[in-house]
Amino acid sequence: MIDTLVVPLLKIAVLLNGVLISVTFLVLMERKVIAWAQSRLGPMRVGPYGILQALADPIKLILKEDITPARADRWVFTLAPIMSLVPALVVFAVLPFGFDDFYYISNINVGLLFIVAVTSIGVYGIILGGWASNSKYPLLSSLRASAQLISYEIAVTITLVSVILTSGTLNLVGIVEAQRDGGVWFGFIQPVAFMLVFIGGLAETNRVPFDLPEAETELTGGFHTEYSGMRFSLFFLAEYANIIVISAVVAIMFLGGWLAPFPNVSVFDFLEIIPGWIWLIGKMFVVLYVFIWLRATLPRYRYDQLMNLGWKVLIPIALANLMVTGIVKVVL
Amino acid sequence: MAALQSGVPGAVDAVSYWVGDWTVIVPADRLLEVARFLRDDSATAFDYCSDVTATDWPPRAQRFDLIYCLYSTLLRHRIRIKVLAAECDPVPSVTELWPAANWLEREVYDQFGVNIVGHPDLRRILMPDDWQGHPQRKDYPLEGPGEFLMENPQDWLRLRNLSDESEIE
Amino acid sequence: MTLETPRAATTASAVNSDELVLNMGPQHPSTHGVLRVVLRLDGERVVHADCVIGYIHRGVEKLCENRDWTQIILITDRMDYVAAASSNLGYCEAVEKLMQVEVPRRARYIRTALAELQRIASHCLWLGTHAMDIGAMTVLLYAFRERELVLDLFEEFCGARLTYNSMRVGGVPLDIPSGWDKRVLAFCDLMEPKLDEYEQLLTNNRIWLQRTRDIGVISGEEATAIGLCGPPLRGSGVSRDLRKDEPNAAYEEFDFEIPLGTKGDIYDRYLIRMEEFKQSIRIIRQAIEGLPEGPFMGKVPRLIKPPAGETYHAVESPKGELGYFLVSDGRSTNPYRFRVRPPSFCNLQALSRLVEGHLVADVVALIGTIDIVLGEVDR
Amino acid sequence: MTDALVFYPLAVMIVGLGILVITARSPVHSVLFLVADFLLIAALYITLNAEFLAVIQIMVYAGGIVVLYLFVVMLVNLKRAPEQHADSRRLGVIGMALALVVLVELVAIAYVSSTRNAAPTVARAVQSFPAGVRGGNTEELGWVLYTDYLIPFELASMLLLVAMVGAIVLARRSL
Repeated sequence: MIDTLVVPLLKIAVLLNGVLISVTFLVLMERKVIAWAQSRLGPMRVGPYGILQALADPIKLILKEDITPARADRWVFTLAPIMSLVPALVVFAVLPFGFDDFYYISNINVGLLFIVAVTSIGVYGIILGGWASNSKYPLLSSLRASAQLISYEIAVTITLVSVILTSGTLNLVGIVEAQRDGGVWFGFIQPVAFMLVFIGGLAETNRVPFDLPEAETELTGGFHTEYSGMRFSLFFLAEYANIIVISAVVAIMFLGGWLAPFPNVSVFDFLEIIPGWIWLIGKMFVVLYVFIWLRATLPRYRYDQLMNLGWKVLIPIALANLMVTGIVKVVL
Repeated sequence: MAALQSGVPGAVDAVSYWVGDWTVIVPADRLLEVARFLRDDSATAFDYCSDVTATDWPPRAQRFDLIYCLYSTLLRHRIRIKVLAAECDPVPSVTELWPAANWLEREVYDQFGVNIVGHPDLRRILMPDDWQGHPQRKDYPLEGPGEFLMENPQDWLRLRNLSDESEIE
Repeated sequence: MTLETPRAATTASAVNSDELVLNMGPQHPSTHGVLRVVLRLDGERVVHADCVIGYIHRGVEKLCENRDWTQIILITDRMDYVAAASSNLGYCEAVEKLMQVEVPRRARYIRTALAELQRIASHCLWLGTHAMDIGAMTVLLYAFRERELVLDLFEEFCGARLTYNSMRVGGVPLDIPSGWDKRVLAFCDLMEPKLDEYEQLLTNNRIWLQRTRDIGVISGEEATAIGLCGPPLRGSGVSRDLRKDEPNAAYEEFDFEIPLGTKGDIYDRYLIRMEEFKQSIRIIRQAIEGLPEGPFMGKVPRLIKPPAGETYHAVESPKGELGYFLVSDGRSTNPYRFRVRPPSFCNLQALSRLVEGHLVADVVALIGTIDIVLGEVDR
Repeated sequence: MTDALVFYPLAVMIVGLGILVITARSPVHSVLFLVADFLLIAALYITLNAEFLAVIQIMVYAGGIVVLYLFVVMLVNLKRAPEQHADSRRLGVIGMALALVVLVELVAIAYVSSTRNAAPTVARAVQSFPAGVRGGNTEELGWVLYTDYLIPFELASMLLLVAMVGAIVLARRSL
């Protein structure tokens, strides 16, 4: 009873809170990093160096008035943010933080596919949010967003298949095991796939340079233009939770997950003193930092250019990569 | 330069030169002819219309001066054409010669109420579409015509001849 | 793109249903104020665009006809409020032309330096917002950082940071503060490496190139006909800069170049403005280093009352040809007619021609490339 | 016993949602019910230890195809009142007839398969791999798909390819 019910529930509680809190601090981190990139200070007022800004923001959002536009479809309007947040959080159920039973909630055999499948449900939140607002800018942006997500999902999924070929399993723990046994991170074996998944991840989380759905300067705010208060913050949470998911997937699949660097060089064995989950979180931080860094640097793609990139560049490369991987696999 | 263009169309009422600016006065019905000549002739080549504006002289019968400031990007010289017009006199639009005149003529129409004919899209530009009067006329008070309050939304609808909200986009 | 056959058009209309009418603005983050563009969209492609302006029409022309000649300088500040000194310059010179007043050389040099500093400030604002519209956020803050320095220089010269009232008919109201010239030169030295910084972020950035190349192309003849002026006209390869063509202030004494574009797309206009930064710095250096001694104010009567007559005088503001058409009746102390030829207004006219066939995202980029200030468009 | 406890509520909800799909007034709501329905069917697959199938169900149907439905429904003008069918009664009769045909077919299949024990390979595949073993039934499914059922699999993919080409030709007649 305790093993099957209480422990998983506790884990879920800890993880959920961890995710939500880290989202608020991720926002703070983003603001700070971008501020430094732009030679300013970022938030400084709340708490020392603005650290408590991470708490002030959610409080502000919760206390704000929650407005439903007069001609919106009430039910769908309320459902949309929930539909976008829930899949983002469900994914954490299968994300492992270590080999041990203790480090994951559930270790299912098709973990990777599960992540792809569940994140694909998140599109609904965006489409419905845009549609239910009954407003033109959100509708345009939700169409953009869903087309973008579906296109890049194809590229990412095909790329993931080539990684699966390398690892021989869909199980996330198994993928890290394969990297341990092979003695090298998949990022080095599959550099093309690494880049593809990274770019696809940027696009799937609507990050610069692919932030078209919420291109503020074009569409005034994107699919959540009409949202405010708590419902808006659900979208917000979902977006940042998705970013964390992508960074975790990239870290697990290509950067060796919770393995210490250089698992095959005995000189670096001392690195394993640091627990694995800290390594994983560290790697996720690096990925997140690159995400933010890009945001401070790059302009935005145009919609047709984005689609061209997805369909005419990324998907062919992903297919070619898959073929090469298959051939290498057969030859060896 | 001024002699040249007066020699060809023979439609110029007067020519003046003051503080370095050339001005020709042309009757309204010959405006297009003169303007086309000025644009196309290689010795004048006024391919750029920098400004179209007007001046209001209320006591005069032909109360408006319409002023067309032209420029040549090839020969780098300027000229002003002036057309005198009374309140209802039709003045041809030069938009077909210089598309640049489109908004400028709209502004003249908006601010002075000059009767410009042949303009492709003659609407008010700076003032709201339902504005009464033409603010740049000298008989228009600086403080405006005075506003009337519309407390009831129905007044607003009636003003625009709309029957109910559904007609508003 | 290929032309659609009628048959395809009918099938498409069955699926596509109607065109979408989208109101961009007057409350929109990238219409730079209260511009409203009514777009008719087919999907994301713009079929037709109509600009609706006048939201901050304040009747500047009418107002000026009821103020005396000196008070108007203040009002010109408030038209193109990011390039107030250029507006001052154009107006003062127009009145001087009307009165046939000789302006001392020192005043003309100071005016030139101010106008060019103003060009740098205005272009900084343009660069930042233009890049921001296309999504490059950091450039905005970098450009504003430098603009701040220009504003500091202006503050030191005339006490104001935005609406300067920095010139008078006949000269400038005050001589330069001591040490100001050195600080201007120091600013020039500082600005040059900063320009490289901007260019590193944008000029060869592939996304930036994709977003700006071949967008909003307009040929030289068409640009002339439609009345474009300033950098957008030069971007189409038409050599027209009033600083060279009809030199005012002290421009004929300085050595500088007019950059020209070849294709007439957003990228060309971007490169031209980036080059104008450098040319402005060059002019400021010459003006400050060669600043002649002498009076800074010409002989002007206390009560300004030009003789009866009319004139049109234009200067090259950062946005383009800023012209003043003034009529004096010779009797009152007010101008009988005060007319501004606002460059933003005339450039904005070309917007609907530029955006047709492009995507919604390009509309934003094109508004940015025209560089409008609604205070000047609406007056 | 526990199987039944999970199965029956799921089955009831699936059927209930199915009814809501066709009775909902707004097409968008219908699509939403359809998504929920697909998710529950995926849950049903999980109770059958077919994790791979469940995930594919979510990915392909809920995440892919229904999104396209939603697109179509959103883009077609919804404000127009639903058109009255000219002869709804005749359509109803045709519908009933079709439903009957399908029902008969299903019953026949169920009868034949229970007597003749068809598809032995799939049954073997499911039985040979107890749930919870690393690799699960994914490997076995792939194995069966690419050996015993290779020709149907290839035929199906050819069909999809043809459909895709056809769709592109229809959409861009001007190519």
